Amino acid sequence: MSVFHRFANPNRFLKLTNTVLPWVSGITVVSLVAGLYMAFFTSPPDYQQGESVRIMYIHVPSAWMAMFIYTSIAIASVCSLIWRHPLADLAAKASAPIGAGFTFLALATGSLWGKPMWGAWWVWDARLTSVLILFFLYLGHMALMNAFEEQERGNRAAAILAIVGFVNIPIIKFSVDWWNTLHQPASVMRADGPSIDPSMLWPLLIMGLAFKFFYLAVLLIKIKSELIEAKLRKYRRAMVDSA
Amino acid sequence: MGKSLFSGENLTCVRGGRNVFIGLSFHLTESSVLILEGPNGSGKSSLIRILSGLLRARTGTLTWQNEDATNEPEIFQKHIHYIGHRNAIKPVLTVQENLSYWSGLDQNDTDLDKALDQFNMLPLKNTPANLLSSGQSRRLALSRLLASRKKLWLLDEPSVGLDVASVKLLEHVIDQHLLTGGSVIFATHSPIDVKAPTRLNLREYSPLYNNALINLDDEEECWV
Amino acid sequence: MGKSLFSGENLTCVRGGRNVFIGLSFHLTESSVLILEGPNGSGKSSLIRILSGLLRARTGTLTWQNEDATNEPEIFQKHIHYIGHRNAIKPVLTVQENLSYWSGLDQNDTDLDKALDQFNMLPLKNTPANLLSSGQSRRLALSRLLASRKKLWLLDEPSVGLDVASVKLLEHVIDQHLLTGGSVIFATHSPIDVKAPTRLNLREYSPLYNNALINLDDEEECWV
Amino acid sequence: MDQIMNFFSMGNYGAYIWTAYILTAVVMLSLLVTTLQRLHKNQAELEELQQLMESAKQSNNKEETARP
Amino acid sequence: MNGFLNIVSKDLRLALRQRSDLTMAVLFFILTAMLFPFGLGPEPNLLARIAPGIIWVTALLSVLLSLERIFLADYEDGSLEQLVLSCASLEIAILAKVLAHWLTTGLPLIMAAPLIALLFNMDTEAITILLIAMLLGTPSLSLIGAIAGTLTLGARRGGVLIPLLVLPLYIPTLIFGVGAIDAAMNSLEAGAVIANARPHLLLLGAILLVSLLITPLAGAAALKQALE
Amino acid sequence: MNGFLNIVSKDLRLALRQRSDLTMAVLFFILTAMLFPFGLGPEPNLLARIAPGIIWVTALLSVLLSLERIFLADYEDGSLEQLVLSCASLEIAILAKVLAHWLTTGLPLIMAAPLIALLFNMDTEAITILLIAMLLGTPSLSLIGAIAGTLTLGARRGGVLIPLLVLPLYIPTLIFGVGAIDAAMNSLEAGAVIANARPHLLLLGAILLVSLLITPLAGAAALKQALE
Ligand code: HEM
Ligand SMILES: Nc1ncnc2c1ncn2[C@@H]1O[C@H](COP(=O)(O)OP(=O)(O)OP(=O)(O)O)[C@@H](O)[C@H]1O
Ligand SMILES: Nc1ncnc2c1ncn2[C@@H]1O[C@H](COP(=O)(O)OP(=O)(O)OP(=O)(O)O)[C@@H](O)[C@H]1O
Ligand SMILES: [Mg+2]
Ligand SMILES: [Mg+2]
Repeated sequence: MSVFHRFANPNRFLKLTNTVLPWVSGITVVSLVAGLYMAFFTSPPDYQQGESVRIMYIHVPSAWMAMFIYTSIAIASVCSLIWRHPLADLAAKASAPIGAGFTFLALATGSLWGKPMWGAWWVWDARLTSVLILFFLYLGHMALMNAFEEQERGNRAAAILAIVGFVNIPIIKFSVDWWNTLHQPASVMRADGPSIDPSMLWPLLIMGLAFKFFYLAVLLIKIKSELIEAKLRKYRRAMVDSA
Repeated sequence: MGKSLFSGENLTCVRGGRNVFIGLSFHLTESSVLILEGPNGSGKSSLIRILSGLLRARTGTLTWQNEDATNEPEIFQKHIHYIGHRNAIKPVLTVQENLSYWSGLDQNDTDLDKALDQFNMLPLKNTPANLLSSGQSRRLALSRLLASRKKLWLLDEPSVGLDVASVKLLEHVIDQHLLTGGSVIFATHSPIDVKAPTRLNLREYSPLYNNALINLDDEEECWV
Repeated sequence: MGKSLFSGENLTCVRGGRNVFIGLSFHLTESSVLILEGPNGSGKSSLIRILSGLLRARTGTLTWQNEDATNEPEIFQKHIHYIGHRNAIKPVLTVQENLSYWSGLDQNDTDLDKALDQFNMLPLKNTPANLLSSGQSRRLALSRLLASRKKLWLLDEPSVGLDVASVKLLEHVIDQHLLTGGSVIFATHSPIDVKAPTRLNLREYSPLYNNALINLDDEEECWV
Repeated sequence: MDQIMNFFSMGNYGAYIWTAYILTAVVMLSLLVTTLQRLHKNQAELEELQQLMESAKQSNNKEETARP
Repeated sequence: MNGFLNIVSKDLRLALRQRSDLTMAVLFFILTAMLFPFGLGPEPNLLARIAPGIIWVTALLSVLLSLERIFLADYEDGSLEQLVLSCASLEIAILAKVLAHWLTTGLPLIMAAPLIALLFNMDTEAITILLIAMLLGTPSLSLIGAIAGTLTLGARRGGVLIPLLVLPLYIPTLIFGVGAIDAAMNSLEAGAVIANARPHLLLLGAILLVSLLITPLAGAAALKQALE
Repeated sequence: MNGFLNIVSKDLRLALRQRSDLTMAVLFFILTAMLFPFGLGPEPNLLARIAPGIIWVTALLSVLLSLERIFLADYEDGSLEQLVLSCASLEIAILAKVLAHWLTTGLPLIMAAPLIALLFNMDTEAITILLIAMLLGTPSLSLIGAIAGTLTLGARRGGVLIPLLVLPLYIPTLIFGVGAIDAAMNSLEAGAVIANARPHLLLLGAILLVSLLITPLAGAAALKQALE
């Protein structure tokens, strides 16, 4: 609660953003370059999948982000509904398009990987299906948020939807365990530690880090932009009122 | 003055990102009437919705019978009856069915007939509601007040569409309610004649009409 | 008295299988006002709908500028502007768009601004219509009168929800319309102050209030 | 030269791999670029509006001082 | 409890008065299901093979189209405000409205389903399982749909949003609903029919329980904010 | 002619303004089409076999749901009276409104169809024929639907009646639309694809011509009596 209210003031939040943003951007760029270099030059081809395994270094981080961002939105939504803190609404609103983008990437890169591996662009198995549902949930969330004349109502409605839709996340995560599917079971995020060779694990983790910081950077910029827009709206209203 | 029933301190209402009113206070004692006045858009309907618990005030406190009810509108919600601009009438049901549904009374309860009679609606008892004229619909909505027996009535422009005789009926019904210990808050633009009303003009609390309030919100933190 | 504009002889209206009014006649000259009065359910709204051509009278004749228009409502329909109980406002459009959509004028036409200004709605020009208070919506509906330039205005309780200042604006607008040769028929329960109105009380034509009429329809063939 | 060709063909998976990477780049870049564009637009508008309000205030003040 | 029955009976009476509310979903269900034989050709085996899918998808769409009805009319004429103010518990009120919706939409669909199933050459055992699955599944459709119905109240074009919000959430019901019947149809011995379908039916029941829990909470929150 | 373009452009502008009008049909189309794989199971061969039928039925339903829009809003807000009074020829006006409807409903459907076809594993030649068939068929859907749209104006619950009136009339379009693609998919030699599909396409064209003739006449008559 108190941590929350430390940033309750938009000006203080803007100041914080301005100091943090260069660092976040820096980490993004460095880890992205390092990750890409390792993905293409130091990691070996897979003994089964050959060179095509290099798609993994973007597919898996994208899929992680798709779920991570949705989870963040759900958490922000809970905060928004309980404490009615505007920062939570702004974060949810700014996150949704980024999450939708990564979900799309997970789907697209998955398809591009599936064609050579499984011989089909798309199969209707549980993992793929639940990710597709996630994509629609993102779209529904964005549409609902913008469907009202009053932004506040849109925020609240979208928050409720985000929380209801959260049931999908465990389904995505555990679909590979609950149903037998074509898709790989988890090999990194497992209870008993990763079962993947370090030469492939490291680039994967570094790319994951890069994607997370990319999200953070874009998120901060978006929130900043929204804050300025709020200020603009207020000024305009004041001008109309006083006229 | 009687016992305090319902009061608000320093209420501020924000709708659609705009301050509707700022720093409004009111006080209602038992068995009394509060009339809300003010030009269009000054926030009468908004205040009534806040008092019904449907809308939350941005700041300020509400007190019901000396109990703080700012964050628990349920405390007073069960003691009020709200009638807004819309009549909540189902066109396919008859007048009687419409009334019995919302009052929770049985169809054959004689109280229903009494309530209808007070607003001179008894002859229309079995008419489907889609055949009612605008004034008749309003009278049907008003007769719910009598069937529901709540302590505080919140009425938003109750006399809209009523002819002169029906306004008289309304005034009589309000006076009766006061005699039995009830209270009433209503907003209106046309005169409704009741005993010893307190009046609250919302003009002075509305930034739309009171320029002194416009700059007040400049310093406030703005998020949305 | 001026030239005859619109008149009706012996009009009878049946709605929902009931006689609403029987044997009603009226006469409207150019540049004049006819005020319809009468208690709830006496048929003011029904008469106005007949005069707008939306509803047909069961019997009787309508004459527009000495031309029989009983069976061809198109004759007068293009000269009238009707505003009923409902404001016919599209909530997704802004105030300005709502006005231009109905009046057929271009968005940027200065006439729109003038019309809005006459009802003091100019500051709300770009507000989405679902954020309007009840009186503001009514004023938006009324400002269509000015944007559409029709000869005869048919208004059903135009002052509902208007504050005192806005009723003044409405009176001014009606007076202006009379000066430019227009005419107005309106129904109302609350006083609206206009120059030299003719009044028609529907009470005496309504079987609901005038017992002498009740037996009249007994003899008639009833089919419905 | 051969090495470069080899690198790009990626053991015959080149088409899939490069499409995937290019698609990722496009999506991430467009997310970034649209956000930045919006930010710059808003910043510019804010500055403009603030200047406008400043000048309005100043002219107001002048009027007030001129009046008495 | 009294309030609950009161709401249910009033909604039922309303639906009976405007008869078309009742017939609309069933009519749409039957007509749409009959399109498929025209679109796919009259091979009996193919039709029987895809019948469960077609019936479920069509039922889903029929429910979808009636969702707007649950709360919108009440919202527009002001009844919803009265409901919120007069009810002891908003959650109970929502459950009552959903029950009324199911009785006027889901139940007629279930009664029409055997007819369609026969047209598609489904055998009796499969039809039994179909009915059980629909009995378990259609209430979830009404429940989940009610959330979307409350969330879109007052939205610029609520009707368009509802399919986008609701269809993704309907997919699990669809999958297990069809799964139960497919399992029944694929079991060779007569005795194994129920055994094979059981896991799917249990999952349908689980979905029903979860939505019974979530809908009142989410719906109440959504209704409150819609009336602000 | 000027009046024609005027009406078309005004309707298009309104649709663009309320963007959801435009997206509604396509969105419904895509979402509904995706339901079938969930309902029918993931066998690629089966999906490819029934894809034409599914795509056509779904397109039909999407058009159906947007039919009420063509005239109802205009009827309720009085613009229809203006239209009738101001137009030289009511028949032309109706054609203009139908064209606007097709541009905002049928055309987006055609653009979305290849995506769905790919998800269903249809091959490229079949997709080409699908597109040609839809180009010929969807205008007929709009035209025939417009008649139902005018006939149900002023009916107490027009929305319910429309499916009942329209679906039977849509069946020929559905049959030949699917027939064209099935013929293309079953032709063994590459060159025979078009030749096989041709009779079906010609019949689709004939339906289009007939409805182009009938709709303005029937629609104008229905409109006049609706406004009485
Ligand atoms: C459109 C198709 C696909 C989708 C939607 C998809 C989705 C996902 C998701 C959501 C994850 C994250 C799982 C987690 O963190 O637990 C994931 C991980 C993974 N995917 Fe895919 N995938 C697709 C296709 C493929 C294909 C074709 C392959 C390879 C043949 C593949 C290989 C992997 C691998 C190796 C992981 C990492 C698993 C782990 O280490 O936890 N995916 N995918
Ligand atoms: N649903 C809403 N959402 C956002 N703003 C609203 C809403 N309803 C009203 N407002 C705004 O709140 C202000 C006050 O409205 P309100 O309805 O309380 O006024 P009122 O005093 O009742 O006016 P009237 O006399 O016209 O009924 C208006 O300026 C209006 O623009
Ligand atoms: N749509 C309708 N169908 C059938 N009967 C109707 C309809 N609308 C009104 N009536 C009946 O016609 C009678 C006259 O109604 P009308 O609305 O004309 O009265 P009014 O004089 O305008 O009353 P108010 O002052 O309440 O507006 C009423 O008794 C009513 O029952
Ligand atoms: Mg009000
Ligand atoms: Mg009236």
